[in-house]
Parts: sequence; C-alpha cells; structure tokens
Amino acid sequence: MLHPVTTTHYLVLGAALLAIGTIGVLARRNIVVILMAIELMLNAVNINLIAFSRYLGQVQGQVFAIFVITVAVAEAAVGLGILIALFRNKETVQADEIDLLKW
Amino acid sequence: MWLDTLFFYLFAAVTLTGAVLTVTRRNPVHSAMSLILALIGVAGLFLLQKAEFLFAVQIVLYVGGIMVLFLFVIMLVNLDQAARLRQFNRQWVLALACVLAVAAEVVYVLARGAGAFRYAAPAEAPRAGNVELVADALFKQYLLPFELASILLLAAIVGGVIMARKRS
Amino acid sequence: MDFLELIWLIPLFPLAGAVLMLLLGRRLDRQPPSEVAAAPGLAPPAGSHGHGPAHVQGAHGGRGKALISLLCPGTVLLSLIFSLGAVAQLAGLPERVHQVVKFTWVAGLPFFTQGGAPARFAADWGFLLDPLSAVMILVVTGISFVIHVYSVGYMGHEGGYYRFFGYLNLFVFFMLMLVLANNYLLMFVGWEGVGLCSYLLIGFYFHKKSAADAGKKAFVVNRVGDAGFILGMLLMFSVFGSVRFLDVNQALASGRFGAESAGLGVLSAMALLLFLGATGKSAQFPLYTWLPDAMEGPTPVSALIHAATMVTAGVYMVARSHLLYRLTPEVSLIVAAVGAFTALLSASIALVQNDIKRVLAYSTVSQLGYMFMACGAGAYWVAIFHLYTHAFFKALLFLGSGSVIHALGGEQDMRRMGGLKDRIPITYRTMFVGALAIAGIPGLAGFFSKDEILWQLYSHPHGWKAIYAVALVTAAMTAFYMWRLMFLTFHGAPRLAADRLAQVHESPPVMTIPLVVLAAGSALAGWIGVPRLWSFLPEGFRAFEHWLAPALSVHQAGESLEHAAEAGTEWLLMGLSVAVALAGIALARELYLRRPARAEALRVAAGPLYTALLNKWYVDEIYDFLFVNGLGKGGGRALARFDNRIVDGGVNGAGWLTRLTSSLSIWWDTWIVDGAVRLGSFLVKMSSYPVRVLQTGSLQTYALAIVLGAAAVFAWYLMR
Amino acid sequence: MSAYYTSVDHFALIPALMLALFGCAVLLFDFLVFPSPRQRKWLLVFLALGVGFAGFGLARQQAFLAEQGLSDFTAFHGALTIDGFSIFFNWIFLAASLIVALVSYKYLEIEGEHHGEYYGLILLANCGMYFLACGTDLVTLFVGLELMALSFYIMVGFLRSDKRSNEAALKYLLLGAFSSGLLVYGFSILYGLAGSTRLGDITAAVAGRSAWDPLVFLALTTTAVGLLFKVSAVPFHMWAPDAYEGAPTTVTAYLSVGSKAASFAFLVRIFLGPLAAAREVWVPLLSAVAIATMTVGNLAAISQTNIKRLLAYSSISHAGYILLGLVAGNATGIKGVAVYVLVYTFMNLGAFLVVVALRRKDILGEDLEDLGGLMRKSPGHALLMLIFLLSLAGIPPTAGFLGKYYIFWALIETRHYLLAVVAAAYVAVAVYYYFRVVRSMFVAEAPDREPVASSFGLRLALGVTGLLTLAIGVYPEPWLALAQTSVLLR
Amino acid sequence: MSEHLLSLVLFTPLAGMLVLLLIPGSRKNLIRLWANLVGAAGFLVSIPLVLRFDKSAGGFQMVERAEWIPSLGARYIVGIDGISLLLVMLTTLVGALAILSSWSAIEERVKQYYAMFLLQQTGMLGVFVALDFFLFFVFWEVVLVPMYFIIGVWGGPRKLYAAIKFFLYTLAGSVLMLLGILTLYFQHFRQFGFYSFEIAELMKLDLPPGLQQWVFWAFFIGFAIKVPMFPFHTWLPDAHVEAPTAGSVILASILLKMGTYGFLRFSLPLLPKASIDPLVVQILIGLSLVAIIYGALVSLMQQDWKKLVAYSSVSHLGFCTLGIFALNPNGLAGSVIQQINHGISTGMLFLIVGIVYERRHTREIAEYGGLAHVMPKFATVFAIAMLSSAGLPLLNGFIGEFTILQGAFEANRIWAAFAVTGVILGAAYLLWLYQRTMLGQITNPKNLRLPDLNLRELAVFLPLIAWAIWIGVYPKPYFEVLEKPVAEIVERVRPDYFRQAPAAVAGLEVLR
Repeated sequence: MLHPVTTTHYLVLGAALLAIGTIGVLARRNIVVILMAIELMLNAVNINLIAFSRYLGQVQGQVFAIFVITVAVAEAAVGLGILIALFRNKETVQADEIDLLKW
Repeated sequence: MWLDTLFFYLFAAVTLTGAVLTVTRRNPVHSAMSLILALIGVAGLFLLQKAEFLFAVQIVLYVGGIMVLFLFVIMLVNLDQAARLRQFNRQWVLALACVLAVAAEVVYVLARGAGAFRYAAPAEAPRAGNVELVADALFKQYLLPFELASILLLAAIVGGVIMARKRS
Repeated sequence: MDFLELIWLIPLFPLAGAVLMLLLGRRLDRQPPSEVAAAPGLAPPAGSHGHGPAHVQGAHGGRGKALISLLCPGTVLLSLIFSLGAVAQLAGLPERVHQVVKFTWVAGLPFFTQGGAPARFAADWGFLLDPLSAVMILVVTGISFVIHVYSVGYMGHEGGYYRFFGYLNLFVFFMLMLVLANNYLLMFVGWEGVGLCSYLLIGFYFHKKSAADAGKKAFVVNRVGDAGFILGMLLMFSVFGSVRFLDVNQALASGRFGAESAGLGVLSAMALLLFLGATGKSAQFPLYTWLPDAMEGPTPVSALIHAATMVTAGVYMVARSHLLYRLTPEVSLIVAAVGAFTALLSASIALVQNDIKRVLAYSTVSQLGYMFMACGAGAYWVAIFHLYTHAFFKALLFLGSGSVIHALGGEQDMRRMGGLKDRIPITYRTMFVGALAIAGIPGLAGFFSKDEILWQLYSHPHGWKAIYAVALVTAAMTAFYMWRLMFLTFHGAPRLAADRLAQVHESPPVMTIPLVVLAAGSALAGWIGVPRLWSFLPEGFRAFEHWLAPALSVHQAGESLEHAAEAGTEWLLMGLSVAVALAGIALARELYLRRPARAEALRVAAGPLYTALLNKWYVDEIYDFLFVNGLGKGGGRALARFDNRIVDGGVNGAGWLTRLTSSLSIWWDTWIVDGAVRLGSFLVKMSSYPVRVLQTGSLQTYALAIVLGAAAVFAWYLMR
Repeated sequence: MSAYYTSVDHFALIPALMLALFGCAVLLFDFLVFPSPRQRKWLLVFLALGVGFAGFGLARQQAFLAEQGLSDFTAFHGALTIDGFSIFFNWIFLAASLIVALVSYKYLEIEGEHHGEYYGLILLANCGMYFLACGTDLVTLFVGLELMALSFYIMVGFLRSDKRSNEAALKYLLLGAFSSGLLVYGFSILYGLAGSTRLGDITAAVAGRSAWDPLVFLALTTTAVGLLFKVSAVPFHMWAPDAYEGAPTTVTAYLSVGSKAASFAFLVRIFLGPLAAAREVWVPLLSAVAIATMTVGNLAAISQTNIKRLLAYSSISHAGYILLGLVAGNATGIKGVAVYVLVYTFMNLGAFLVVVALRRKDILGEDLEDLGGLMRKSPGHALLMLIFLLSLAGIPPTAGFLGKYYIFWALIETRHYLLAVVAAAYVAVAVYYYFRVVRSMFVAEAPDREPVASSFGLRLALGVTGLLTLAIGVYPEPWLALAQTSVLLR
Repeated sequence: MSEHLLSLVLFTPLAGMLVLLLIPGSRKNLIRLWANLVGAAGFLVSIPLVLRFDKSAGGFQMVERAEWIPSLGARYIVGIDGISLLLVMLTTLVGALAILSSWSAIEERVKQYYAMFLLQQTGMLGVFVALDFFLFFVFWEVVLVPMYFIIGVWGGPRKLYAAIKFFLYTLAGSVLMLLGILTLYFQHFRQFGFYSFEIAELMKLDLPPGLQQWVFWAFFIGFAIKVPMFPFHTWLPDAHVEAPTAGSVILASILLKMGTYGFLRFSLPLLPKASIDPLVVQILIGLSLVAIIYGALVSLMQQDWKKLVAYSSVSHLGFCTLGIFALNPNGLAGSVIQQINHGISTGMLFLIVGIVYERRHTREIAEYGGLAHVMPKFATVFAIAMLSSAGLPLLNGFIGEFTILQGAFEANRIWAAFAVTGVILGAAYLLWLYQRTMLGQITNPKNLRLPDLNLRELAVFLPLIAWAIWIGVYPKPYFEVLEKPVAEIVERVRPDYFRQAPAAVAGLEVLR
C-alpha cells in the first residue's frame, strides 16, 4: 500500500512550500503578508535541512535550521520595524503603492 | 513504518494547506492564523524526523514569538480597510505562471537527482538524546556562528528600536 | 673676376631686390590713403581702372620712390652684367658647359630604379651654364632690364609701386632659377615660382575682381600642367635614377634606350608628361585659355611675363629635353601638331579681337605655337632662335600698346582709337618696326626665325607638308591682324572723344627709350641667324646656330641642302612666305584704310559672281563680321564662341563638376558617414529608456525579475 | 576556555571581536556616557579606535602568515580561514568603513539624525563583512551575510522621516530576504550533497559528481541567484538603483563599496571553492549575466538625471566587469577581480563623497543640475570628482584603468575575444554618461550660491580617496603585489 | 642632467602646470606670463636634443629606462629616433607658440586653460618618446582629457557636441587598440615566458599572419581615428571648428600626428606580415587616396573658413598615410616630413583664422574680402602659409609632397597619379580662399578698420615661417635624420628590400 517516505518526498514538499512562499512574495500586495511568505520560504529550507540531517544521521542540519530560524526572526523584526516607520509616513502597506523610487 | 508515512502525508497536507491559505486569505489576520497552521505542520515534520529540539524551537519561537509580533504589527497598522482592498497585484497571473514553471523545473531536477537521497534508515541510531547532540554541535562545532548570531540579534534589536521608535 | 664661378649670383641680385622691396618697401613708398578706403560706398581705389585717378594723385611720391626706381632695375642690370661676363667666359671654354653646384638640396633616400639599380634621389642647388641657358639668361636679363626701366615710368602713378617692383624682381629671380638650374627639380622651383609671380602680378590690382580671377585661373591651369611635369619627373627619375640634365642626357646618349619609333614606351610617356607641363606654362592648346585673361595685369607684366620670358619656359624645357624628344618621334609629332593647331586657332581668334592687348595675347599664343612646331620638327635651335627674336618684337609691341593705353588714359578698345600716329610718333614708329618684324618682312628679326621654322617644317624628313601649310596660313593671318591693329590704332580718323583726344600725350622718355632699344633689337636681332641659303654672307651671320650646336646637337645636314633643286625650293618658299606676309598687310590696309567705299562697293556687288572666288568671299566674310557691330559673326565669331564655350567651357565645366562632386561629398559626409555615427549614438541613447521602464518601482516586479532570471537558467539547463 | 579552542581561534577572531566590541561600546556609550550632542565626536573616535584595533589584528595576521611562510591557516575547525584573500578584502572593508564614518559625521549633523546607532551599525556591518571574507563554513557565511545585510537594511532606512529612505529600506529588505531565502535553499542542497557545512568537504563532494549533476545544478543556480543579487548583477540588480537613491548618501557610498566588495569576496569563495567543479556550467551563465549587467547598467545610466541613481547604474555595470574577471577564471582574472574591487572601492567611494558634500541644509544636491558650476564654486571638489569619474571610466593614469586593464588582459589570455570587445565597447558608452556629469560641473551654471558642505572629515576622506585613486594609477606596484597575495587558485 | 634630458623635456610642462596651480586665479596676467615662460622653457630644454642627436647612429638614442610596474612588466622607457626627434621638436615649438597665441584670446578661466594646455603638452611629448607600449598608451589617453576641456569649455557654440564626439571617437578607437596591445603582450609571454611591453622586446615576436592581421586592424582603428583616415574623419571638422584657436592649432599640428606616428612606430615594425599584406596595403592606400581627393573636394566648397582648413587637414594627412603605406624609404621619410610640414602650415592657417576671428568673431568667408588693403602684413603671412600648404617649391610643403609622391610612384604609378590631383585641388581651394578673403574690394564696412598684426602675433608666426623656409630650401638635414629609422622600418617590413642590390649608391654608376 503506502510505500515508504523517501527524502525526496521531503525535498519535493520543501520545493512546494518554497513555491507557495514565492508566489506570496510575488503576488500579494500586503507587505505584512509578503513577510509571512518569506517565513514560509525559510521553513521550506528548514524542511530540507531536517530531511538531510535525518538522512545523514547528523545534527548539523538541525543546527543550521536553528540559525535559519534565528535569521528569520531577525529579519521579520527589522522588516516589521521598517514597515511601521514607513506606515507612519505613508499610511499604506500595499506593496505596489510604494513606488516613489523608480526608473 | 506505514504510520510514519501516514503522518508525513498528514503534516504535509497541513503545512501546504496552511501555506496556501496564508497566501490567499484576503484578511491579513486570517493569513497569520493560517501561517501558524503551516508552521505547526512543519513542526510536526520536525518531530517526525527525530528533531525534537527543533520542534520545540519551532513551536516556542515561531508560534509563540514571531506570530505575536506579526499580529501586533497588524493591529498597529490597523488593516481593516486593507482587508477590503484588492489582495493580489496586477502581475499575479504572470507570477503564478512562472513560479509554477520554476517549481516544476525544480521538482523535475530533484526527481532526477533523487538517486542521491534514497531513503535509508539512519546510519546509526542517535546515541544520546537529540537535545544533547544539538547542544554539543552548537557549542563546539558551531560556536562561532552562535556568537555571531547573538550579534545579529543585537543588530536586529537595535534596528527594530530605531525603526519603530517615534522621531524625537 | 671669374663670372663662371659666380653664375649662382645672377639670380640672387633680383632676389635681394625683391626681399628688400617686400620687407622695407612699404616704408620707402608711402601709400596714399585712398588705397585703403575701398568700400563700395567710397571712392574707387587708385588705379582700379588703369590710370583714372593717376592725375589726381599727382607727384610720384618723393625720394623713397626714386630709390626704388634706382634699386630694382639696378639689381637686374647687375645680373645682366654678370650674365654677359659669364657668357663671354663660357665662349672661351672648349666644351661650352659649366656647372656650379652649391649644395645638395633635396637628398632623398635610397630606392631602386626600374632597372633594379640602387639609386638615391638628389637634386642640388646647382647651376648649369651652357649655350642654351646662356641665350636664355641674356634674353631674360636683357628684356627684364628694359622692361624694368619702362615700368618706372609706366607704374609711376600706381599705388603699391614697391610691391610691383618687388614682385617683378622676384619674377626675374625665379625665371633665372628656371633657366640656370642644372636639374629638373630646381627648374621646377623656378617653374612654379614664375607661376606664383605671374599670379601675384596679374592680381596686382587685387581690388579688381576680374584681375584676381584671372590670377587664380592662371595659377590653377598651370597647376594642371605642373602635375604632368611632376609625374614626368618622377618617371624620369625612376628610369634614370637622376634628374640632373647632364646625367639624364648622358643616359639617353649612352644608347641604352633605343628610339621608340614604334608605339609609346616609357620615354614617350615621360616626354608626353613633360610636354603637358609645357603646354600649361607656354599656353598651348588645351591649356592656353589663361593667357588672354592674364592681360588683366599691368602692361609691362604682360610684356615681360606673358610675352617675352615666362611663357617661353615650356619651349625652353622641351629644348632642354631635346634628347628625350629625339628618341620619341611620335611625341615630337604630337608636339608639332599641338603647336600648329594652337597657332592657327589663336591667330584666327586674334583676327577679330578689339582689345589691343588681347590681340597681342593671342598673337603670343600663336607664336609659341610656332616655336613648338619647330621643336616638334627637331629644329630646337630654331625654336630658341624664334623665342629670342620674338622676345624682342613682342615685348616691343606690348610696351608700345602700353604706351598707347597710357596715352589714352587706360583706353584699350581699338574701336575708339585711330589717327594717333602724329600724336604719339615715337610709339608709332617703334611699333611700326615691331609689326613689320612679326609679320616677317625680310631683314627684320621675325623674318629670319619664322622663315627658318617654315623651311624646317617643309624639309622635315617625314615631310610634314600639312603642318607647313598651317604654319604658312598662320603667317598670313599674323601679318593681317597685326596690321589691322596698326591701322585701327594709328591710322584713319580719330574715333576718340574730343576732350580725351586733347589729353593724349607722348609718354615720357623713360618709357620711350626702352621702346627704341627694343625696336632696334627687333630690327637687327635676326642677323645672327641668317639662313644657310644666303651663302654669300660670312658664317658670322650664323653665329646663333653654331653657338647652340653643342648644346642642342644640331644635325649638320647643311651639305644636303647645297643641291640646286633644294636651294631653288627654299628660295621659292622664302618668297612665298614673304609674299604671304605682304598679302596679309595689303589686305589689312585695303580693308581698314579705305574702308567705307570698298565696303559699300562690295556690299552692292555681292553676288554669285564674286562668291565663286574664294578670295573675295573670304574678304566678304571679313568685311561682314567686322562691320556688324562689335565682335561680328561668321567664322571669327564661331571661333570666338569655340574659345568661350568649348575650351573655357571645358575649364568651367570641370570647375562646375568639381563643385558638384564636392558638394556631393559634403552631403555624403554629413548624412552618411557622420549620419551613421549620429544614428548609432541616438539609438544607444534611446535604448536607455526601455531599459529604464522595466524599473517600475514596484518591488514585486523586481522579485519577479529575479524569479524569471532563475527560470531562464533552469530553462537553459533543460534545453541543453 | 576549554581546550577545544586554541589561541589560534582567538587570533583569527581578533579583528571581528574588536569590531563587535567597539560596536556594542558605541551603541552603549551613545546614550550612557555621551548624551550631549557636543560629545558625539568621541563616538567617532571610538569607531576609529575599533577600526584601528581591527586593523592591528589584521596586520598581525598578515605578519604571522608572512613569517610562518604559510598561505593560510584555519580556525574554529575550519569555520574560518585566514589567507591573503581574506586579509586583502578585510583591509578594503576597514578602509571603507573608516572613510564612510569620517564623512558621515557632518552628513548626520545636516540630516539631524542620531549618531550612535549609525556608527554602531557601521561596525557591526563591517563585522559581518569580516566573516564573509574569511568564513569557510556555510553557516558562518550565512549568518555573517545576514549580519551585514541587516545592518545595511537599517542604515538604508536610517532617515526614518524620509519617505524615500523608508521605501528604499523596505524594498531592500524584502528583496534581500527573498534572495537570501533562495541562497540558503541552495546551501541546504549543498549540505545535503556533502553532509557537511564546511566548504572544504563540499568542494570534495561536488568534485566527486559530474558537473551537470542535477542537484549540483540546483544548488548552483539558487546559490548563484542569491549571490548575484548581492552584487547587483542583472537581472537581480533592480533593488540597487532604488536602494542607492533612497538611502542616505553616506550609506549609499558604504553600500556600493562595502557590501559589494564583501559580496564579491563571498561569491569568489563559493564559485572557486564548492562550485569550482561545475565551472563549465557557470562560465556561460556568468558570461551571459556579465554582458547583460554591463548592457543594462550602462544603457540605463545614460539617461539618468539623479547622480546617486546614475552612479548606482554605473556600479551595476562595474559589477559586470568584475564578473568577467571570474569568467576568465585564470590567475590573472582572479587577481583582476581583486584589483578591480580595490580601485573600485576608492573611486566609487570618492565619487559618492562628492555627492555627500553637495548635501547642504535644505539642498538635496542629488540632481545633475546641482553639480552645475562646481568648478567655479569649489574647484577642489570638481577636480577630485573629475579624477573619480575618469577613473570610473577607466582612463589612465587613474586607478580605474588598471582594473579594466586586468579584466581585458585576462579575457585575452583566455581567448574570450568577443567578451573583450564587448567590454571595450561599453567603455565608450560609459564615458558618455560620466562626461555628462563632467559637463555640468565644468560648463553648466551653478543653480545656487550655497557653498558645498565641508568638514575636516570630509576633506580628509576626499583627499585620501583622491590621492589613492591617482596613486594606484600612477604607481600601482605595491597594490598589485598586495592583490597578488589574494589569488585563491591553488 | 644630461642622461635625463628626455625626462626633463617631458616633464617640464607638467612641473610648470603644478606651479601654475599655485597661482591665484585672479592674477590673470601673471598666469599668462608664467604659462608662456613654461612654454618657452619647454622649447629651450628640447633644443639640446637636436644638438646631441647622432644622425649616423641607428636605433634609439638618449634612452632612459626605469622599472615602473614590474608585476605587469611595464617600464618607464623613453628614447628618440629621428622620427620622434622631429615630432618632439614640432611639439615643443608649436606648443609654445600656441600658448603665446592665446594671450588675448582667452579671457575667462585663464588658469584652467593654461593648466590644461601644459598637461596636454606633457601628454603629447610622452606619446612621441615612450618606448614602452604601456607607457605609450597611458600618455595617449592622457592627451584626451585636456583637449576635451579645451574644446568643451573654451570652444564655440556647439562645443559640447564636438568635444564629446572627439572624446568618444578617440576613446573607442584606443580601447580597441588596447586589446591589440594586450594580445601582443600575451603572445610575448607565451613565446618568451615573461611579460613585457617594451617595443624592442615585442619586436622579437614571431606571430602567425592571421593573428597579425587581427592585431593590425585593432591598431588600425585606434590610429586611423586619430589621424583621421577617411571614414573616421567626421569628428575632425566639428572639433576643429568649435575648438579655440590654440586648441585647433595643437589638434591639427600635433594630435593628428599621434595617429601617423602610431602607424610608423607600432603597426609597421610590430606587425610586418600584416602591413605588407597586399589586401591591407590596398585598403589603406585606397583610403588615403580617397582622403586626399575627398578632403580637397569638400574643402573646396566650404563657406566656413576654419572648416575649410580642417578638411584640408584630412587631405594632407591622406598624403602622410599614403607615404607610410608606400612602404619604401622615400614614402616613409616623405610622410614624416609632410607631418612636420602639415604641423607648420596648417598650424599657421589656424592661427590666421583665429586672428581674424578674434577681430570679427565670425568665420564666414563671405563676411570677409579685401582684407589685404587693411592688413597687409597679415595678408603676406597668410600668403606664405597658404603657399606652403599648397606645396609651392622653396616652401616646406613641396618637399614633403614630392618625396611622398616619389615613394608612391615607386610603389605604384597609378597611386601617384591620383595623389597628384590632390596637389592641383589643393592649390585651387587655397587660392580661392585667399582670393575670397584677402583680395578684391572691401565689401563689408566692418572690415574697414581692422588692425593689422601686432608684435605678439608676428612673433607667433615668424618662427613657423622661418622653419617653413628652412625645410623648403635646405631639407637635407631632415632626410639625414630620418634615413636610419626609416631604413630600419623598411628593413623590418620588407627584409628583402635592400637586398635587391648592393648597398645603395648614387644611382648613376650603374647606368654608366
């Protein structure tokens, strides 16, 4: 019946998650959501790392994943901070409405 | 064995559903909620892969930490009206198309390279508990990036403070 | 004092004079202010038309001017003396050749002649005195001196007196360089130099547009000839490896080059190219059109440059290269033919001209044609002989006409002259001699040279009877138009307005004395070249031929001429030519002295009866186009038209063509060559905008770009 | 300290340690010790001290390598490798930080912004760069990159009240995070391939596989996208013009040299290390990217009117040239990359410093017109700017020529004649827009009478950059010798 | 000092410029004075070169060498042979005179103007003395910038367009040239195992003809644009017309020579096989001939005085390139002499335009006419300049043109025949110009009161006139100076040329 789950399954899952996250970044107007999408992408990476570390019987992958999470946190924090600063000046969080700088 | 398989598909389904909802919900709050769902799914996968420590981190840090932050911000820049706006930008069809294309390509590539990762039982069963192993690696092999991460966080804090604080 | 070693000084005296004039002259000769003011609104400048304001200006401008008047002729006199001395000493030398090389001028680099012989270009500042150049320097210095003196009087009233003499001296310098050079390149220096001076002197009245134009025309037309000269020189050089006369002659004489009687070879090409140069300088067809225009210059200039000396440079050059031409009979034939054609053409044109100087100009052209005929016939010494006599009488005629113009205050149109012979007797008498001489009346200079040429043509081994005939006809025309000029100018009733007639006065002695001198020359100069036929005269009377013999390797074919039959023919021909000349004079007298009656009579009688007779018909024609107002019609007009339309038209056409092509190339330059560049840069600039448009400012576009990039990479990988 | 770590590790760490310590110190003292504006200068002094000590440590490392005759030594079990390469780039980073800090003082005065955090962030960013130059472990490199990037996000958005600054920061951050997401995805694959995060192991693992192995390719692509984004290569460059324009000019300067140089160090490490085996795959890729980069950079710059934006595009095109050095890939090429980065740092920095000097009270001084009549107003600045622009255009005897020279040389050596010709052709295009700036400086009229901003730091910085730009051009020998030590090829 | 003579000559102007920068910009006359002093000094220090130059010695003289960038193999090597000697002297003299000529012409930003000029002076001298390709290239590029400013700042109405056009054209060319240089450089490394830019070293290279061709065309682009040869000439009229007088003088007299010098010094000796290739020769000769006739035709129709002179340069430079690619001693020597001549004559012509422009501020030929009445001295000077440019014997132009024709004739008679038409046209357009401007009546009241040349202006012209006459009357020294270097070039390009027969002797022994 159900044949065993291979690492590839995880990788494909990661790829799918990455794709969804990417779509979010590309298509959503709301910047907060875009940040969330980026979180999704990083999670995809984590799935890969865990799968690998499992497959290799190491923990290095997990440690790597911890750092990825840390970075994700840091980025999110700073990103939200900047977003707030922007919101103060511009009263919008729609990605396609911030196009002062172009050409 | 088949239980693992079952759980894998379960968590995978949860994760993907959460992810899709995150990207598609009109109201950011709903998006945040669905993101939590996705993260939990991922956490489940971690558990499935014997990464207990990471599972904990995922739950505590993400779900407990970041999501709060997100929601906080969402409230701060109150987005009731944002909820009523168009949620996708003009290029979304194009974006969707080419992301799917890339995804397909990636998957194809992975499938072709899959030979590298036939699933096998882990070479040796973990001697100690996962947490010890992680801690050992973290403080021996990865001490340097660990220290570095602290500085990174410091920078992030400073940044958050600078950005968020009202102009004096 | 060894004049032979000092021949290099001969050109330098005039040069010194010229330099002095051009640097300091302005101080010596204060300009009248009216010279400066030349704007259209203001009064016309001094001498803008001949001598109009000359009287307004009054006195000659004081001591400075006097100094100039002494200095410039003085330098020429010095060269004359030195030349005489040098020639005298040359006569003493056995080989009759003396070469003075001061230093190497153009020292080229090694190269290889056609024969593969290594050579190295070298042209010296070297001077060669041999009988040929001896004759030339005497003619040049002598005539120039006389004309300088004349000019003191003639140009006295002109502004830019110093300038005039500066140029004139400069001209003498270059002319002497031309004739004294010991190689073609240095000769070319003189060649170009005289061209320059002629340009400057023609354009002397540079406020006169026509004058300036004429000067330019002269220079440019000459340049065409010079191009031929240069190429000829290069060719000669690449064949012989040298351009020294002596070397070249030696090479030619060495017999390594056979006569190119069959087809045109290298030598023929060389000869032709050189001859092209000659046609330019000596105003032969087709390059002769500049000479008549050159009459815009002051009359002494016309006399010196455009009659006596410069225009004969071509003849001199051909004579210089006689060995070359001897080896190329075809080219010699061409030379003769061109000479003949030019002579006939210009003579016939001279028939109908009314400007006194133009008549003389065309006459000069035709006389030069004569000289070339002689060259073509291989009788180089005769050519030089004619050159020498022609120098006298043509200079005389020009100066005479100048004196007339001077007397009439700038009037040059013969139709407004007439009956002047009593008012300016000296001028009249001297010109009378000149006219006889050119017409070829026995005993006068012109006769001997012209008759010799005719004889040489007739007796040419290849029997050029056609050319001889042309020459004879030309002789008749010459006589006719010269005497037409005489009669119209001096005889009959004055046609000048009374008030101006009152002002007519004989020129001052400073002008008349030269006339007398030249008249004497034209009368007697011929007696050193009497025909062999006149065996009753001692050889001394044939000094000229003997003198030139070594330089021009005259073939001593005299013995064959002793045959009675030959002698008979020669007597006959001599008579014929004299007769022709007389006929021409008579005809002229007929038509211009007793004009009215004859004219009417012929008009009335004009009918089939007379037309049958060519002669009468001929007269009729002349009659006709002389008395229909102005230039007349018929053959003369046709010829005049030919000159204006075809020949000039050729020149103008070429000019027009050049202008067209040049404006075409400008168009090409701005729109194609440059346009391409402009287009390129424009496109680059434009392409900047599409690139920028991608930068929409929406961060998601940017992200999309990233993804697209990745997609492309993957695609590339999969396509591979 | 446990025996697990040796003194070598600390020896390798000292510079970064100094930077981090003094960074924190500045952050603290800002509001603990020197609250009053008058004492701010001390912060600058501290920063200088930090850089000084770091430099000292660097010099020590250099000396150590020299006297031991070593080519390199590793620390933290291979997480760090100190070699000529890292030292060379670190010198560049330190110089850039110091110079930027020097000019920032006056600029911040004018902008009326806080000093403490700013200087602190400069040091932290520099700390991150340090690890990019000498890190040889994926995790270390990743975290170092993020440290640098985060600091830059913040600095770009430092003018919180300025819409353009916010926007620039936000765009930079989102795109940066996005790209680093892709980058780290690639890293995860690399890790999976090698079972280790040490570059050495990865190199071995990749070398064991065929160059066209799909997974290697996947890793290569995603990594390359992330890295090329950082060095702003087309088509991953689009953040750069906006970020450069919106950021405070001093930060733009720092970003355009510091961040770029560090990213290139990173790039070279990865491409000549783990991905070296896949050379035949990425050479065509990079060639295409390089050409696209030069094209877009130069063409877009032609019609710019904002100097910062113009220089942004010009810096993009320079990235293209540097990539060509990597494409050539032989010793000359790699040395060329180093030389180019070196000269680029000084000339580009200088050019931006002049723009900084144009920022005056209530004059933004970013438009091409604002440069008008600079020659009359202050010849010094104009002449320096001229030198910088000539150098950017690559006209001898300025330094810029040397960089281009090496690139061309390498391309000729490796028979990339076509690339060479294209690169050469774009030099002419580049001159066109550089001389638009020259034109307005020397020919156009001045729009205002306001004298350009000036301070000791500014003068010093300008003097140093100008001097170096000339000196390297006229007598490059010592610098070339330095660059020689940085060639990674074994 | 003696062994550093060349460096002294080379850097005098630079030093002068540095000092100049210290003078406050407000003291215009002091600046002018100083600049002129430096210019004069530059000329004076270059005189010893002539005195010390040894005609009989082959190769380069007064060579100085020093390490510069060992890691690139670039050295500081300077030295001169006959060709460089002449060009250096031309540069120092014309440079000094150009500086003198702009005393009253330049009124604002005097300091920058003279600074640029002196800098450029050093650059040009460097090009002519450098014996290291890298050094050469550096100087070659250094020259661009000052000229850009001289045109772009002090130029006429369309100065910016002209300046950038000049800059881009030349730069594009020189970058391609750089690629050529690098190819040689790398080939040298492959053949000898070490990098060097030294000409002498690169001479040893043995390259396959195909490669030589590529490199040759790379060089060609660089040099031909500078000369400029026919299709690349369009920058020239613009640059000349817009540049200030002294600028045009330098541009015409010296800058253009950099191109021809490049052909002589590099293309021919370094790439002999390519230079002798029949196709290459035909193309280059073809372009030269086109340039000769084309330039003449175009100048014939110009309404703008300066543009006319500019196009005449195209024609004259056509002669120079023709001589070069005749590839025989006379052609080459003639080419060099013609370069000097062009420097003198065209320099004078531009100065002449500048003088009337300074008085009337128009270059429309139609605006003038009859100036000879009011400016006799000027008219005389102009006449001499015009005639020397038109190649009248006893003036310099003739010697050059004739020698070139000689060389061309030796190579191929048809070429010479075509070139001669250039001589004719040259006379035509120059005389016509002279007539339209100097002769005739003064039709324009504005010209009634024009002042004649003043002493300074005369002082500018006299040396040039003197030189023109010297070359015209006694050119022997020039041929002597050129004999060795030219022979070396020919030897290099056509090794068998001199072996056709025993050493060259006066041609007639064989005929006798």
